[in-house]
Amino acid sequence: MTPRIEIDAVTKYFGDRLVLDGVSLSVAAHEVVCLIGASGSGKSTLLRCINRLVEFDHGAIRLDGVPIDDKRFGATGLQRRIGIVFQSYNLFPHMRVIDNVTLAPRKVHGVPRAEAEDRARQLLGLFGMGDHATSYPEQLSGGQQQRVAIVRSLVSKPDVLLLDEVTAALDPELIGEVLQIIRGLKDEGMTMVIVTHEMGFARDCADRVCFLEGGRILEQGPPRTLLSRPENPRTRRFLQRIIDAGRL
Amino acid sequence: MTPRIEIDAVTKYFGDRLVLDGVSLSVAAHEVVCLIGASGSGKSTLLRCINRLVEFDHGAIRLDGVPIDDKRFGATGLQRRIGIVFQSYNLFPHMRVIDNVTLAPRKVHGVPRAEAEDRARQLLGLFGMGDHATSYPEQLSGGQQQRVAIVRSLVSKPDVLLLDEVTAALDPELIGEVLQIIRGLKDEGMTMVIVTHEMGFARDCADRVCFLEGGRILEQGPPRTLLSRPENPRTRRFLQRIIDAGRL
Amino acid sequence: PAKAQERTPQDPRLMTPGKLTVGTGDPVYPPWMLDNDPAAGKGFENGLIYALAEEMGFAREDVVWVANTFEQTIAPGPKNFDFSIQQISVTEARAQVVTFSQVYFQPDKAVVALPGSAVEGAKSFDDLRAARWGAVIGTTDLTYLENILGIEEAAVYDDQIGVFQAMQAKQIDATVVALPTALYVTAVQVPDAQIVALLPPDENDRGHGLLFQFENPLVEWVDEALSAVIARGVVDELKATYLVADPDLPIITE
Amino acid sequence: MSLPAGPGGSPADGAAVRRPAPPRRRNEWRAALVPTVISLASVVIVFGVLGWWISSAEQWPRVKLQFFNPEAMAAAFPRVLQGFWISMRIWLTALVCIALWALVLALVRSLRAPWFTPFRLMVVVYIDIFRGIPVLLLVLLFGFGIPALNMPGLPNSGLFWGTVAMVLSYSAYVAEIYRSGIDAVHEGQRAAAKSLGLSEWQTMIHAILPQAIRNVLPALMNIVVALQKDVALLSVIGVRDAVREAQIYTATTFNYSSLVVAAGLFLLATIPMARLADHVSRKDRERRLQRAG
Amino acid sequence: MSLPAGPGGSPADGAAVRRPAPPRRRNEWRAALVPTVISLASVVIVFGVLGWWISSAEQWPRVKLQFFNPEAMAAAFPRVLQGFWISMRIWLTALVCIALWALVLALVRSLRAPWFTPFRLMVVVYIDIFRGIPVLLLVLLFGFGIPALNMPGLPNSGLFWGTVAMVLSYSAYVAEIYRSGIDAVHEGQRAAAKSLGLSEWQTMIHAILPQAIRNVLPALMNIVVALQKDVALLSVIGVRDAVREAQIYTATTFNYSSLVVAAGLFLLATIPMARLADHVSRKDRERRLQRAG
Ligand SMILES: Nc1ncnc2c1ncn2[C@@H]1O[C@H](COP(=O)(O)OP(=O)(O)OP(=O)(O)O)[C@@H](O)[C@H]1O
Ligand SMILES: Nc1ncnc2c1ncn2[C@@H]1O[C@H](COP(=O)(O)OP(=O)(O)OP(=O)(O)O)[C@@H](O)[C@H]1O
Ligand SMILES: [Mg+2]
Ligand SMILES: [Mg+2]
Repeated sequence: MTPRIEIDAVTKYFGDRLVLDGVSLSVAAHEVVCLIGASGSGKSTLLRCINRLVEFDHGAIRLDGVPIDDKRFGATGLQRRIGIVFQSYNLFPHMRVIDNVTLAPRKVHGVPRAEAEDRARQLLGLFGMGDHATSYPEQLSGGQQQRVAIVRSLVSKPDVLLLDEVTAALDPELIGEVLQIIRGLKDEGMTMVIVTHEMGFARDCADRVCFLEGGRILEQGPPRTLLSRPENPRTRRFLQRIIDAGRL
Repeated sequence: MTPRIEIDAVTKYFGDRLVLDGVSLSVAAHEVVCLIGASGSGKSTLLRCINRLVEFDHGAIRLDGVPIDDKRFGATGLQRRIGIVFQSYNLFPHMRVIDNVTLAPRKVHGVPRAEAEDRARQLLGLFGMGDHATSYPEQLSGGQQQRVAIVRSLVSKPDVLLLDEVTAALDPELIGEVLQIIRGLKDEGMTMVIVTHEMGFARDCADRVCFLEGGRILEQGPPRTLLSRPENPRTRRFLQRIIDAGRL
Repeated sequence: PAKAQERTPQDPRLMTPGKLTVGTGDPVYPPWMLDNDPAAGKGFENGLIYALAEEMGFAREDVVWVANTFEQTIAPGPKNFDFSIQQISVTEARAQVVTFSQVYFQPDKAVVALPGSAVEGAKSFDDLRAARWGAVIGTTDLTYLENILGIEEAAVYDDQIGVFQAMQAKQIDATVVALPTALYVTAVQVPDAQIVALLPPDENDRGHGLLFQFENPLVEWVDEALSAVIARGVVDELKATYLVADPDLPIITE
Repeated sequence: MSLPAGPGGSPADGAAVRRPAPPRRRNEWRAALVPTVISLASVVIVFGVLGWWISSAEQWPRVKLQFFNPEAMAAAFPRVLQGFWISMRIWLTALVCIALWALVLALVRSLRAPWFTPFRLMVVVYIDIFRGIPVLLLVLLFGFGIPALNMPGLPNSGLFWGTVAMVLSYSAYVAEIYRSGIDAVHEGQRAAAKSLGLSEWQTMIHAILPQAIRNVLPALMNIVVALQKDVALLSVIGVRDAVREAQIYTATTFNYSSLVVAAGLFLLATIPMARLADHVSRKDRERRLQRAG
Repeated sequence: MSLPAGPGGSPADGAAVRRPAPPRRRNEWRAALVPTVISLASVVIVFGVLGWWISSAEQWPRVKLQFFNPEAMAAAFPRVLQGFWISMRIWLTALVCIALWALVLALVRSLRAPWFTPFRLMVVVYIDIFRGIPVLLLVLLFGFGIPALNMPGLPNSGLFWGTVAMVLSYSAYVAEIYRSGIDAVHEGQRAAAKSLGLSEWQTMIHAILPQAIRNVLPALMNIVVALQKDVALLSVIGVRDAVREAQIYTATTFNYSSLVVAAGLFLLATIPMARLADHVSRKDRERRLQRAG
């Protein structure tokens, strides 16, 4: 079976700086992969390569065997099938929650407004945000905003969800709330690539954890193995520092 | 002995919203007090009342027995004796690190530039930032920026340091780095009031932990007691949620 | 047939055959035209035009007036008048972009100032040079100040009101204007001001002419009619009616 | 006494004992009263003295007569009002055209695809030139030059071409303002829109521009107000707007009061708009501070 | 195949086996080449056709004669240049005064203490009025009105008072721009400065303003460029700036080429400045992106 996502020796430079150095990774359908690593190791860049927010220089990324820059995806097919949620939510502050969520269906996929809003309200309700459809993002707490961002990326029914440190800006209580939601998505069989610093969550939730450093995947494996008995000394050092900080 | 800081039934409204509801707390010299509590419980507001960033409506706050709005402090005496570090660093982006650090000594306390820079470089060196004196804040990582912010508040040799979620915007590795620095300050006998979500740190470092909710201190005590066997059911619920989020 | 109608009121080369379309300023000033109303026929210039129209065979009501700014009058391209009358002086440079009729009037220049000014009692050009001067843009007054009196730093205003405001604000001492304008201003608009002296004409200033679009073929016809009108003494008559000066004014010549 | 006080000791706010909170301190107003009175008084005194000083000048009646003459104002009013309607019509037309054309310029300058590089350059040159050339010259060049060419198919009206010149010139300014607004929108907003599948164009329209325009509302208001008065530049090509009508009156009567009337009309039109813009900004800011739940 | 690949399986990037990374892909330039050529060509064609069309108009020589006549330009140049120096002197003086006075206005409008409430209100009124009144009227009122009062101790130079009028008017615009820049500085910066013991005044000077001004650089550049040309408004009170000298030439010869000369001089002064401002903004932005260590 072809993997859902196949990353094949992807290299990326920013200017003269090598940020991704021949990364290869394949993610099966319904699999949840967590990317961990120090700041600047290229986690976000890798994630952004997958949905073409960033264009890479060498290598290939395939979705269900089709290169992501293939004409078959058309202008918006890839974005419809791969959703992304950012650390800083990036909701549109000048739009109400419901408009944030229905923007892509209405403008990109041509769904009529009524239909788009129905589906949006249904999803918002599912995530406990039914009452806030007409609020502006700035009137919501961090956790609420992050839930809206997740709904926004789910409303087009993507096959794959990319999550980039979605809990980093939240306080511990809100973190719990958002992680719970991601667990729910996993249970429903969503394929996910998650950049996270929450090792506890990675341990509970991931099928596989990859440790990045200097733009390369230094080590990967099932969370129990990698987080408890890392083989690579650098992985070990990284995890030690996380433990020192009181996480894990 | 008079406590270093004495907060006496302080009440604060924002508009019609009661944010601090008769908070009383005294902090002895060389004591480290951690404030914990949910978002919106008034932790930051309490901290900001102490150095008069926020004016409260009722009650009194005394530093070494002298009310903080006493004329004896003059225009800048209070700020010289109480330093504060913010969650978002709030360094001045248009100034180099060294200028950020020496701004207050030079402009407020009238220290000559050479002298101020000497002391600043010494402190920066102590915190491992000696090489970055002439960088701009935007060129530094979060942990480095936070260290500069701490140096900036220490350069005037305050008696009390207020820290408001200084690690919230950092990734776990950087968190460890900053917490290490705060431990160092504690060892040197600095009096500190710390708002934090890092329960592990609170447990290791605090002499006392206070749990705030709805603008009131619901429970306080030594960390081992309060964090392990909270008496108040609300404290228990709060801690449970933190544990669920994978912290503590 | 078109050729046959030339030099008649039905001349096809006119803006509107059957009408004589005459451009003028917006607003118009006495004594050139009184009451800001060219069609009333009171004033030197509109008086002249009605005499000219009659000479060319137009009825009085066939004269159509169009108001234009100075810029519109001198702009390139098609004009909205057959010719314009607006105290426009004929010069060599201007004749490269518009066409002029023959000169119909050559005004004298007058020095105007408020009482007690620096030019009072001046006897020579040297006395005049010591004063501060101002003039209006688009007139030959400024050229006169520079070329005849040798004033380097004259202030230049948009219109006469600016000149007199500056005088009242003590920013300039005096101005040079065409005598007819001077007469009117001192009589009506700024009664405080007075004509201090008369000045000799500038040989290079050929005097006022009618302004046509460049190479407008009507010029010949109009010139002929204008000669006839001047020969009839109409201009002298109009001068006597509207443009008389006090004969006792001192004249400074050098 | 470095031992911490236990939970039972010292004035801890027990959860069981619940006193009502003292009411909000309401004397903020009273605290502000004294300074308000003092500063208002100082304002009154300063202006009073100034007014007394000016009006006691020997020449004041004459200046007053020439600038603030009620009779002259009344006499000039009908014509100035008539010109004012023309000003307003040109102003509104030009505003719409400027808003759109400047948008095109700003967008071209902000687009990132390599296809647009030379067009970006052209826009930079356009802005430099049209901003640098005096509007007066542009109005003359377009208002007289183009009709003079007598090109078949082009309109011949000086008013039309003069307005075009105003639009071209002002658009250069407004494009720069738009651009600074667009640059200030956070990069994450672009990424979010792109990740939703919006085209670069849709991203601009739906995500970036609405935020950009709010960012630069005060600068845009400046332009709106300035344009209203700069319509007067069209008077060189014969448009009789409010200022021109006032100047005609001034030139005939040697009285500037008509210009004061024109100024009054302009103020009537711009002040409500300025207040509206302030109101929008303030509401925007307030929404940003107020958080639900 | 839902089982994850183990660390040893699949193409994992082992730490031991280290291949050199392929070099950076350098064909970005080549990818942009085709569109660049095409769009440059289209630009050339568009302008070529336009130029050909205009210059083939029957009347083009006449328009050219009156607007782009090299002889007239050469003849007008010395006087226009002389006027240009005057323009520049007034411009620079006014710029400095405007920058300072607008700052005072913006600061008063931004200060928070209750003491300032009535002064804040006064500034709002000031801005509404001075922005709303045509500069022309202000220049006349100040340039002629005040000297005509003949007050002892006050200068009676029209140039002086005209410049004052320009400064008062432009400051209203610039104050609004400053204010929008000040409002955009993050609240945390204020808190940080205050917590360091800086007074409200020092906070403004050292912490807020430097950031505020960077925020609004493009809008400020607009004003700088516009002011240079608006110095020409002083010509109504008799100042012979570049535009006025050009107009004098135009009025005597009926040739507009002198205005084109003036425009050229203005462009020479403003374009380098605009490029400088762009450069500053860009460096600012780049610093923000580039991070050390
Ligand atoms: N747009 C860009 N231009 C230039 N360099 C960039 C850009 N985006 C990222 N980089 C650089 O690429 C490297 C990898 O960045 P990336 O954001 O992928 O790291 P990360 O692993 O997500 O780190 P973090 O945990 O801090 O988010 C960093 O050194 C960063 O400075
Ligand atoms: N300047 C302000 N104006 C109005 N309300 C405010 C202001 N600052 C804070 N508040 C409100 O006061 C309450 C307490 O805020 P505070 O920042 O002290 O909470 P906190 O405990 O620090 O929360 P967090 O963990 O989110 O920082 C909140 O409801 C907040 O919305
Ligand atoms: Mg990242
Ligand atoms: Mg807080």
